[in-house]
Amino acid sequence: MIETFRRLGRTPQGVLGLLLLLIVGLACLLGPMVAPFDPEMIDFMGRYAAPSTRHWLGGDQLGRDVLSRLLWGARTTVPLALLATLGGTIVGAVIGTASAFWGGRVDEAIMRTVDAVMAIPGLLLALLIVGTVGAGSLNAALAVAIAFVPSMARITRSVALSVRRLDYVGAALARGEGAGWIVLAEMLPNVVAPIVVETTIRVAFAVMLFATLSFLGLGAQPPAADWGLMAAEARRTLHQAPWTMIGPAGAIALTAIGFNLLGDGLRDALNPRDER
Amino acid sequence: MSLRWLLRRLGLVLYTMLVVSVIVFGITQVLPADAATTLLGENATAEALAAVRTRLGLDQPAAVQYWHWLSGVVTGDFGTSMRTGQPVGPVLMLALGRSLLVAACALLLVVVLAVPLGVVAALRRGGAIDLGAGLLSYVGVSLPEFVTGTLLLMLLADWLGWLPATGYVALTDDPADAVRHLVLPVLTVSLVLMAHISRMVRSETVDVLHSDYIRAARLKGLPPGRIVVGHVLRNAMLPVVTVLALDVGYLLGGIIVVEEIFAIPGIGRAVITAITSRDLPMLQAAALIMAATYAVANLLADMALSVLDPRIRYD
Amino acid sequence: MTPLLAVEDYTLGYRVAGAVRPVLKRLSLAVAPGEVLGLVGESGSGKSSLAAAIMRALPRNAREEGGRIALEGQDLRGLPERALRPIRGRRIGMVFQDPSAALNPTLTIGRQVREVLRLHRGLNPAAAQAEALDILGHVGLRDPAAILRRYPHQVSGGEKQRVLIATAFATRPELLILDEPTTALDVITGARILELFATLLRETGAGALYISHDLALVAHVSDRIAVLRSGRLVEQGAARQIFVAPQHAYTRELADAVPRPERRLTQSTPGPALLELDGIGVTYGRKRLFGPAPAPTVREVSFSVREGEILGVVGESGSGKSTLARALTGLVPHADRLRLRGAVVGRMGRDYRRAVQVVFQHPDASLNPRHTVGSQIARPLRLFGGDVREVPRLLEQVRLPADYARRYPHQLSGGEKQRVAIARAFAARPALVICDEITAPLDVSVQATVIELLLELHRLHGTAYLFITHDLNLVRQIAHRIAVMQAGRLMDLQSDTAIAAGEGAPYTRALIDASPRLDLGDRP
Amino acid sequence: MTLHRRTLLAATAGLAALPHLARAADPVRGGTLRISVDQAASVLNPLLTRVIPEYLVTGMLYSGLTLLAPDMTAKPDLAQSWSHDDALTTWTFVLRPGLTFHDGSACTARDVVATFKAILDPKTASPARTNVGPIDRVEAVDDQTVRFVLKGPFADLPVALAYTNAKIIPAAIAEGDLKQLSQKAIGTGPFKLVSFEPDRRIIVERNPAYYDKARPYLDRVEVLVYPDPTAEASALLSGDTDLISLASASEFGRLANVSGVVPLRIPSGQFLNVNMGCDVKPFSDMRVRQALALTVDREAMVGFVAQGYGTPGNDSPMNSAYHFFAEQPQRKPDLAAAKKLLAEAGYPNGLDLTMIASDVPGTRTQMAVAMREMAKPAGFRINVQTMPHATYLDQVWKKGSFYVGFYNMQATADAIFSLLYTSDSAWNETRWNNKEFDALIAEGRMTGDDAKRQEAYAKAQKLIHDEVPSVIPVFFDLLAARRAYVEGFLLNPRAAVFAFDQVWLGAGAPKRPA
Repeated sequence: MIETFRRLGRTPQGVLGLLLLLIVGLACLLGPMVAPFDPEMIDFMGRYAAPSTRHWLGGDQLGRDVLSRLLWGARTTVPLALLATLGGTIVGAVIGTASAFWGGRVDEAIMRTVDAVMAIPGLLLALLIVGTVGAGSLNAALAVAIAFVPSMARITRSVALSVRRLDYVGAALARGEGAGWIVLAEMLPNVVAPIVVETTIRVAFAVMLFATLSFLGLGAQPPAADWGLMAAEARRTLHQAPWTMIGPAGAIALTAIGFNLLGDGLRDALNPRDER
Repeated sequence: MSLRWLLRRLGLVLYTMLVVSVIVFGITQVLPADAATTLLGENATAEALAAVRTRLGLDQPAAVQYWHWLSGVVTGDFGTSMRTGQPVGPVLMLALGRSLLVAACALLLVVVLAVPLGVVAALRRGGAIDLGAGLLSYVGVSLPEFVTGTLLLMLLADWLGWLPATGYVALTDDPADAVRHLVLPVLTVSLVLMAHISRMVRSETVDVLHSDYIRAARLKGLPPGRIVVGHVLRNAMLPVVTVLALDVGYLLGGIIVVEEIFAIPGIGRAVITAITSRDLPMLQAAALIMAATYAVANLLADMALSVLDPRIRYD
Repeated sequence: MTPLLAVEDYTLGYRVAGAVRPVLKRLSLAVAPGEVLGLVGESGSGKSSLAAAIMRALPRNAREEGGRIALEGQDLRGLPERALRPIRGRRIGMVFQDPSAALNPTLTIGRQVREVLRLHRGLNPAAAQAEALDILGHVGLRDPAAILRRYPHQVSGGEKQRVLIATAFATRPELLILDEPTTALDVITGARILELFATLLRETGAGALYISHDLALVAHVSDRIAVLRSGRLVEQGAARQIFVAPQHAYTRELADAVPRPERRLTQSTPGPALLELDGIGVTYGRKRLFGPAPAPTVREVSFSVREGEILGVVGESGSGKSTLARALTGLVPHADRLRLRGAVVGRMGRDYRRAVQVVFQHPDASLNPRHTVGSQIARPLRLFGGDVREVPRLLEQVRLPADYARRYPHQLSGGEKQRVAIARAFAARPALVICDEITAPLDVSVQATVIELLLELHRLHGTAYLFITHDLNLVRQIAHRIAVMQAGRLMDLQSDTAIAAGEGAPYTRALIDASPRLDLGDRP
Repeated sequence: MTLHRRTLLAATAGLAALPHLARAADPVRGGTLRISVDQAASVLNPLLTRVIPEYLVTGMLYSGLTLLAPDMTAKPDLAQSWSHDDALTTWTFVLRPGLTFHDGSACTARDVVATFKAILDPKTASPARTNVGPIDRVEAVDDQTVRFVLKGPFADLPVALAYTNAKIIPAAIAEGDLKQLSQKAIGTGPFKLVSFEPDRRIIVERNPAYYDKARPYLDRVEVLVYPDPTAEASALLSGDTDLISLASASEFGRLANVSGVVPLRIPSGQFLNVNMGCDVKPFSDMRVRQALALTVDREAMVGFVAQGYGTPGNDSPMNSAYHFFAEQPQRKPDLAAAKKLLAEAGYPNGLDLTMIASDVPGTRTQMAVAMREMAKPAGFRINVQTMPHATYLDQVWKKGSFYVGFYNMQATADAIFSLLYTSDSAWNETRWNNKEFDALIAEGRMTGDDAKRQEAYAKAQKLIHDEVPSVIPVFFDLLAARRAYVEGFLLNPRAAVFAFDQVWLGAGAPKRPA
């Protein structure tokens, strides 16, 4: 763990990613405390306010301070993306590992079905799920999580299969260990590393998928200060106040870039290759 | 690649479509409201609702509805749209054609731009092109399409006036204009893919460059150009083919957004409209077509792979 | 006379994490025209780095810190890439350890052979094809035309290595560098490749640098031998001389570690039958609809292991010997016809699991990287009712310090990991330990200590071993009886005395003949 | 029997009211007009259309007996004249001579009768059923004359018959399979259907057999669907389209500043409201409703929700765009008074409410969010819940007790009141059920005397303003934009009515292949 962090610190992507995510994390923790305004306070005179010393990132169509909304919004946007990705990852990882462990026909059946579900574009699946359970941040998180399950199951399975073939699993089987011990204690800890990399990169996708769902009216709902929703709202008034787009789009991009960089850094740190 | 393999894979495509249809149908059953509600809108009285539901067959048990739909599909009849009353099949074929045009152009762009970019970045590791491509790829995968699309639209259409903003022009109507209208949506939808693929190509190329057989080729005294063209490219492309096919799934999702922004009446718009209007036959068929496109793309990729990579033999 | 190749005072290091790790230290050696210099060293001695340095194919982080590498007096260092191209492949040929990795998997063999011929001999396509047919025929490939049409994965490893050797010689190089060219091959195939190689060298009069970890092998092919240890040249001299009368302690140590069948290490006498196999068969995969049933990997193998017996199982790769090990540990389904101490084994229960333990080939893979050494050794103790406090004792038994219990596998060397795996197997107090190629990935000197350890444990506990290996020399030193497998069948089962007396099936004899032996005469 | 006969009016009536649109030249024939609409025109059957793009399309393909002029009066369409008895219960309409459907068959009184029979049949589920007045039966007097016998007196029948869904279709279809009309159009309108691709493009061409030989001027009209308002505006700016039938407020500003583009804007009775279930707590207490009304800064709301393109509402569904509008004192925000009323109603510590807003149009949510903030200081703690329109229709519409509604202007006071606020209204969302109000509306409908009607409707407006069954904070102006060369296009405050037979292409219009 510490070793991994040390190695991560040596990759430029890892350092940059950690730095970006540190900023995002600080926004999540301290955002509401440092936000200059109430994120929901409407201000007739401040509608479409251009960036100024008072409103650093300008005001939106209801005169709300964009910076304050961004800072508050970090709390819902980022943890929800994390939550959705983690949820999808865990379910996918369990399915994938179990499928790899059982093997044979069970594996075949599970994987064919997973393949079939993967054939539904993630966004479409999310749209259908949100349509069913209703729009909203939590439901969107559920939808994103479900949309992530099949591909995570696939990835985990392929990793787990290679772990399954390793001799320490054979040794455990040979000494008569139970399936539970083997899956949980022998296989899972070794499946985790590549999954962590994949998950990290996926958080970036989750942030974007959330934003897209909000754009289609199915993600976070007004008056939430969700970044994706803010970007979607800003888009509608783009020609009156282009600057309202800068804040949320920038926040989304930085977060996504941060997770992408961290994921790449982790990949290098967990899988040290020769110096290239 | 044996016939048996092909049949088996086609069987899997069918299985995929069956699973997709069951999932989509299942979800539509629990969706709040139905086509009758959305058709009648504020004018829905109890008797009007009942009349419309009878007309659309929505008053029958779910299993019966599904069976009717399925037996129709088997005979090539996808039913009629609950919203417009038009036959679903021909309407969706038109829509699919437009979407595939966008998708194909996007894939082409990816192959023409992202692949060479990735190769050059790998060959000149640490150089300006490598850093530029790296930066581009991070930005490319970090902004949702509706943002990049809007920004491109503002820049290239509204401010610079180089391109028409939105809309769809059929190739048959005015080919030149049609192409001009395609640029923005294709660019938008391919950005993420370009970022993804160029990164992938770069890392695959790097891997191949470090492989023993490339080292061996170099130690046999082969000139670098010959090594890259004759040995590296083909092997670096192999995994890319698979990933490209998997990305078709992502592309289909991206198309939903892009068609919304650029007013392209394709399959993505059909899906959105079908969901909001609870147009079950349309939704079912559109989802099915998307799934089939994905499944067939992957089948084609596997077939291409077996041609490109002699180690792969399907039986 | 100018040596063909002269390495003078050459120092090389790799830059890792900011510091330069030295690899070769002030190395000097020379190859005369037509001479074969054997370069021997254990892993990490820097012998492959030297090959890379000669070929000017060093990795990016390599730092050359002085010295000279000269081909016929011309220093190769500092030559631009363009000037190296006519040297590589033409004046210096190279043959790699793994023929599969040295060929581009997606191009036909023909294309890859013709490519070299056209480049270095200036042949046109038709002439290149004719020449390719000719040289492949010359290295004893039966149907050269067919081979040329095939892709690398469609021909065997031996055939691939023949192709590579033929290609390397086809450009009439002055110097050949051979980096463990037979290690990836089976014993018999390896022996034939060596013969071929010797013939070609004789015919062309080229000089060669032969790199290997296998002393016996190097002694066979080389005129002179240089011994490398941690980047330093320990000793060099005439091939026979260097082992018969080693000047340096390390050389002596190396020579002693080489298994010699005539030096028996086991004196015990086996007891009654412990584990009886009655027609064991293993088939991988399952029958698919419309498909033919897959062929069995192990068929109808019957023999028994006696209490306290060391039973060697030898065979080439793919002979089914490892599958047999997996079957006996219940890792692959098989026709259950086993008797343990006379009792029929149905489902492998706790008693069987306890009595039969296994140690795998790769210590990296057989220890779970996420668990400490201590917890992995403790696991069988927990399972089979041992005392967890025994862990230090078990570690001590395999000659590891007790504080290793807290370490993770990646903090251990290969030999140490294998000791942990052995300790884990003995934690269950087994009656039989299946050793599946456990010495194959280890250096000779490490291998010798592991064997010594195993034998000591054998003396101490009277444990029986099913010792699976491809190294006939090794197994002849320790086994009471030797089973020979080929293509999934048991071909032969002989006592060590019978083998030593020259008895056994023809295949067994062929194996023995192909195993290179270090003949040290009467040296004690 | 008094005969109220109206003469044919000049087709360009109303132009005088908007002098800047005064015509520069005489209409020119020919050309293709490209109109953009903001959503698909899914339904082609004129009896079943429901959204503005559908009205726009069927308005070109079909005609009704009367048509609604921008001043909200009925003008002759298929009927060239009409008369009624003194009791206002029997109305006679005379059709123009020689009317034909697009398929060449004659359009006669029989078709009119069959059409109305279909409209009034609940199985047809036509929105017109509750909007064309209290029709008891329709009879063909002769080929050219139709008699409407009403269940009670109804002064607004000619305007009611101009209802967007009251389009005449052939009797054979009306009596037979109405489904046919989902794919083809057989009407008497100025244009004939060429192709129908609901989500992309609908093309119509000039009907040479149109009853007015001079019109339409255009050879061809293409209706293009742009679901994204930004895209729609960009398309007009780049010249891909010639006319935005209804522009969104957020894009209007940029449309107004480009040369070659003419912004169009008229006040309308289109409004957003917050409906409150007057039959359930806490809204059954009038003081709660009044308190909420007192929190709303309507001027600000016009800015927030309509981007300034609108007028403040005063909690009555009528504004100056309607006949019989009676101005009430404008309700101003008064948080102290609101708090007091709330305390009197038994909520001194404020009130927790959930306001539901559907996602179509987006202004619903915007208003809900703005209202939430405005009402907060008075003690209303409102949780805004948004939902997809389909779910809203299914679960909230007419069932909920606190949600955002959105309505187009209706042609008459009677139409809007008896659509939304009377006890027997079709969409009685508020369940206000005020007998006094019902009586006033009935009075207004039963007399032809404008003075009496003015008085009754004024009282009704005061009543609804005072009792606040729904808060109506804002009226929207209708916005549109055209390229400068598009001539003769007029916005109709009703929003659902267009007159493309009046439009022609002037100088500078691009030549487009037909």
